[in-house]
Amino acid sequence: MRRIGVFVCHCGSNIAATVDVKKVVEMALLEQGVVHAEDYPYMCSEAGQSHIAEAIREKQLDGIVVCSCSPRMHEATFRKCAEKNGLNPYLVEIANIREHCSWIHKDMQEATEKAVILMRAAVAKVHLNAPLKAGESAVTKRALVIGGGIAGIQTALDIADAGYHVDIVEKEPSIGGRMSQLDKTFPTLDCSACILTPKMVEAASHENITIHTWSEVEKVSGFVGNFTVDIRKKARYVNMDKCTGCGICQEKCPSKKPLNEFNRGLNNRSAIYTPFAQAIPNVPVIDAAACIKLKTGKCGICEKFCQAGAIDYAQTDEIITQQYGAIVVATGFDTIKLDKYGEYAYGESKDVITSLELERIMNAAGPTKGHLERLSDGKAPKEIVFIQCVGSRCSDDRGKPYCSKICCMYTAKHAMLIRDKYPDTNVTVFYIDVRTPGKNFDEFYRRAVEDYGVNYVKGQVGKVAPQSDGSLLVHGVDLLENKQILKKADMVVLATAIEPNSDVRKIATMLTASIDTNNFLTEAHPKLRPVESPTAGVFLSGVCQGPKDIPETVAQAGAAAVKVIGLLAKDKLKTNPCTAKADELRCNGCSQCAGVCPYGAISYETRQVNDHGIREDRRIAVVNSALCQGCGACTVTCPSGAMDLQGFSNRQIIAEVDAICR
Amino acid sequence: MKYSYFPGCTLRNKAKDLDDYARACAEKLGFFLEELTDWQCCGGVYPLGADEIASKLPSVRALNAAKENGQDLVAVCSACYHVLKRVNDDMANVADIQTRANNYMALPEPYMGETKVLHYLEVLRDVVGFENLKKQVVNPLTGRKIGAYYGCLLLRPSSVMAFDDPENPTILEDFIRALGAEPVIYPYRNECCGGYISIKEKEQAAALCQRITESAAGFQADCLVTACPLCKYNLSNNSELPVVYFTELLAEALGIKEVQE
Amino acid sequence: MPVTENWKPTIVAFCCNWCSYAGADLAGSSRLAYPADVKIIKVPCSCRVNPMFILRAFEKGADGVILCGCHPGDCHYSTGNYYARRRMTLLFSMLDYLGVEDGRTRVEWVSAAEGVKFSETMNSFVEKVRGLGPNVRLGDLRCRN
Amino acid sequence: MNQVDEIKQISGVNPLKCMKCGKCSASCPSFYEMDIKPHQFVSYVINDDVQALANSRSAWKCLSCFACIERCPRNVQPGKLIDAARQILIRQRGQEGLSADEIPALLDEDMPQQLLMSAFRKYRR
Repeated sequence: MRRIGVFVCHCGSNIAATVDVKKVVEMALLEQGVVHAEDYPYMCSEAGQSHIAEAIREKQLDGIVVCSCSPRMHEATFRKCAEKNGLNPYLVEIANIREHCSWIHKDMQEATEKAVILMRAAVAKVHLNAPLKAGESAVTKRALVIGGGIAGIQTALDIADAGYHVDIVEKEPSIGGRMSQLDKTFPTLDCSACILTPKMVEAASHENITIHTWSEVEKVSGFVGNFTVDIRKKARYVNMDKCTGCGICQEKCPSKKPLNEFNRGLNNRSAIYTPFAQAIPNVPVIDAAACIKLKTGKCGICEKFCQAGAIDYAQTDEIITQQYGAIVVATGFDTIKLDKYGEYAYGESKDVITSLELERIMNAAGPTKGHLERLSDGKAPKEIVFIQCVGSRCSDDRGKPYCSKICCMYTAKHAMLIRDKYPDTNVTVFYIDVRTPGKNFDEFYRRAVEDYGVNYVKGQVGKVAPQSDGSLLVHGVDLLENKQILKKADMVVLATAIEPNSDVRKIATMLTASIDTNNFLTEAHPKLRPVESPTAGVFLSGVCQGPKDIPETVAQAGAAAVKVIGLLAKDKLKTNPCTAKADELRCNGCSQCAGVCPYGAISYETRQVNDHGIREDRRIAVVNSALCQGCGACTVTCPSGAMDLQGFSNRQIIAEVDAICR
Repeated sequence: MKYSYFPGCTLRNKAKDLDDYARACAEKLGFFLEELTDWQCCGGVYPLGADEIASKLPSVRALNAAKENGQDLVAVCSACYHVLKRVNDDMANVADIQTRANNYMALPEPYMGETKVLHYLEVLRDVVGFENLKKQVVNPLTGRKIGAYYGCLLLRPSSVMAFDDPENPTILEDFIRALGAEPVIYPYRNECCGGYISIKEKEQAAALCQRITESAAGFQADCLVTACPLCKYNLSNNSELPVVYFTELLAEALGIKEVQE
Repeated sequence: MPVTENWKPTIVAFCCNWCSYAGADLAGSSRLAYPADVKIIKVPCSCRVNPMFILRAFEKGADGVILCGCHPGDCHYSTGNYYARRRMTLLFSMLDYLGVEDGRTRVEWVSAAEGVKFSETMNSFVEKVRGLGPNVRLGDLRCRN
Repeated sequence: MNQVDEIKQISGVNPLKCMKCGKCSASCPSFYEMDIKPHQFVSYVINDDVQALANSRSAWKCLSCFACIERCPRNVQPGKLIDAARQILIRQRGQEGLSADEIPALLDEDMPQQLLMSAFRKYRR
């Protein structure tokens, strides 16, 4: 018989205001095996823990139940406390009487009754808990960063500076990401390329960083400290070692039709291309879908002109397999598609553009060489209308329910830059709210209004109507004046909602990292562990976790790097001891368990078994505890009931069921 | 292919052209419209109130009759189509309306929104096919520039009507193209003509219609095409631009009606 | 067992550690109420739930059993919830055959972000079970000890 | 039932979903005919002032074109509120927006039945 101690936490008034904690203590003492029970205002505090320590010593406890908040919050705290005081940490169970009880019930009697039942279930379970010992696994001292935008670059640089090797996998031909497409950055208006390019160069030249561009993660297996990742290096058709980046191939390439992705499809590029002049690596790729040689076998002009002999039409995709201790997701974002927003005439009129397209138009390397002009007729716009929240803050099925966070600031930036460079161009911004929390952000927006004369109108736009004279009639509303506004504009810019990169769901699935309904990766804790995924060893950097601007992205990238460094600094990791285990007397080696194991953790060996005095060789399932993640699929599949899960055994769960249904 | 057909009140007299040509063209294109016996007026407007039942019953009767015929229900008039489709959606999805309407109706078998409601244009697009229609055209309307006027009722609310993109529809343009004419895209083709308000507020209806027709004319349309008698009435009253029913154009192209110049 | 006015059902909810248990936590921290009749048992994954546990619960007097896991495609262990879904489909149809009505059992996918869904699910499930009254069937079969 | 509950029930609208963006008013073809504007309908209901809404000219000016319903990013559907206000008015006080005496003068020979039907439904019980 176990000697069990029950500790009931008040959590200040969080629990005690709804649950009669004294009553729970009183009822606990009636339970079989409970030799000690007490309540305390904050069990997780130093003082609270010392009460537990004292009881372990004085009452020789060999089982502990803490009735408190969710085990997701403090199970680790109390386990550590037990361990420090000589008790196996797996002899601690938590009864969640806060999130699952006091916070959701109002009636004291009802909540107390439920708390007692939850306490009983935990006591019943702890009677059957076995002391478990965590195994150890080695840590591969190398990190993978998926995505080579500013988030991925910053994370990689910080990890590399700490002395660990980092690989960046980027699906585009160059690193740089969205930030490389931006013209200027708020709130200081410094040029995006001027601050990004040095970081790209630093990453490329860092001895601890390997960059795989034009590459994608294909397969991930393993677990924290020991991931095995297959990376597909897509055929570039250009030998990276030989290419000098002279650019003659791009100049001579006769296939000039493909839309230039880097310029958001606003102009065209050649079939062999580098996305932008400062690309890293400065080695082009051939777009196989557009290359005449690859499609028809004729042409070969780039090869003829390449003095370095770098063109290689025979190149094929290559798979690299590499071990990593940690993986950082930095897959970034894209703007949403606007095909469901016909009322704004995007797609109907060339002069209705997204803000990211405007970035390219404003950029000296963009489709208009930095001149602000209408894409329909090349004329300079005299009247520009910005529409905020296009697809953001929508609870219908057209847009996104969240605020995209960056639009208010970049619109103020665009408006200000236009007014500065083209003072005779009028700018009107239709907004719902102007959201500018951030250092020097609101001041920035006010400057746009007060110093640059940008006309902010509180109200939305219902329709943008392209007129037969080529202008755009904007049907808006001014809610403060209670007037409908008809504004004739030459150009309309839509602050389009952002969404996680479309690849993120695929990547999250490979990593078994959870993802929310908007495809943002979920953090392990929304406040306290914002850069970690709930999946151990997977970290989050940048917009893949939620909308953010550049300073926030860089800050989060650094935070993710610190977490990675903390992990890679360890030589050994403790593994989860709650793994499956087969009872050799019951196992008949049928192999069904291996069939359902997602980790390939189960193998079979023939071993001599002593079954009630009869010795015979039997085929027995063996679980590799380093690979087993403890899901329990095998335990239910096992037809003979031989397989069980330590820490969540059949008997333990049934004991809980019995206690609840008692 | 046979369909139950709900002509609606206006098609019985003021909009006889819409009706006659619809039937004649259907036969030519190989589908048949069997008029429901004893149909009643749909009411012209869909009753928005969540507690309105009685005003939805005529539509439920029509829908149920089509169900008993084992046929999809086709309408030509935008308003009839709108009302029938929305009432049908209520009958399929709103428990309260299902129960109360069925209590009134006391049918042998309760009606639960089983009938599929189609607009004539949907039959052309999804069953006949515009490519196929194009092949059957004998008098292509070559050289004519036609602006499609959708109005409100075919498109909105798109969550129920699911007829076409509510802001950037294409079905009428594809139809116009199939007949050999050139569609004119103009921005107010899905904006309101004033609807029922024109009975009293002539000026408001005039202003709304002028915005529509002037915009279409600005984009060089030489006529407008619509599926709704009320839209046609309002637009014709307030503009020099000719307004025709889509079935008239169809009849011209198929050689059923004399070509109008 | 006669239905009394004060009768309260006993409901066991198996929740996977990664999604649904966290969803229940979120329901708690968002103060989204659901009846106290629901008692949650944490399991690592919905696929850990052996049909035996559910039979045991009914045998011991549970009036309803609900199993919550990650949404299809989102299982922390990739595929566990698919196994759970298949197993439960079979088990529930057998239970229905035995007279433990379909309404007393349910599988629901609740993510860690769906506090609202967790609470709504529990509310609707409890209401359903309350409507069905006490589960006497397995008692009649003399399974109860 | 009080009028606020009544209008919520008839319309099926939850006014709390509104984020006050004004897209309804920007889209409304009857904006200038209305004394209370589409984006204000919601606030009137939230502020328990359904009577003012029912007394307003707006109740008779909505064209039921559903543009506000289609474009509302929060699925509030303000057009349903004004239609419900009209319903309340018609039901409670037997008020009508079109009296029987007016009608003959308004008719013309091209007028489709559809117009009469719709107008009767909208203006009268």
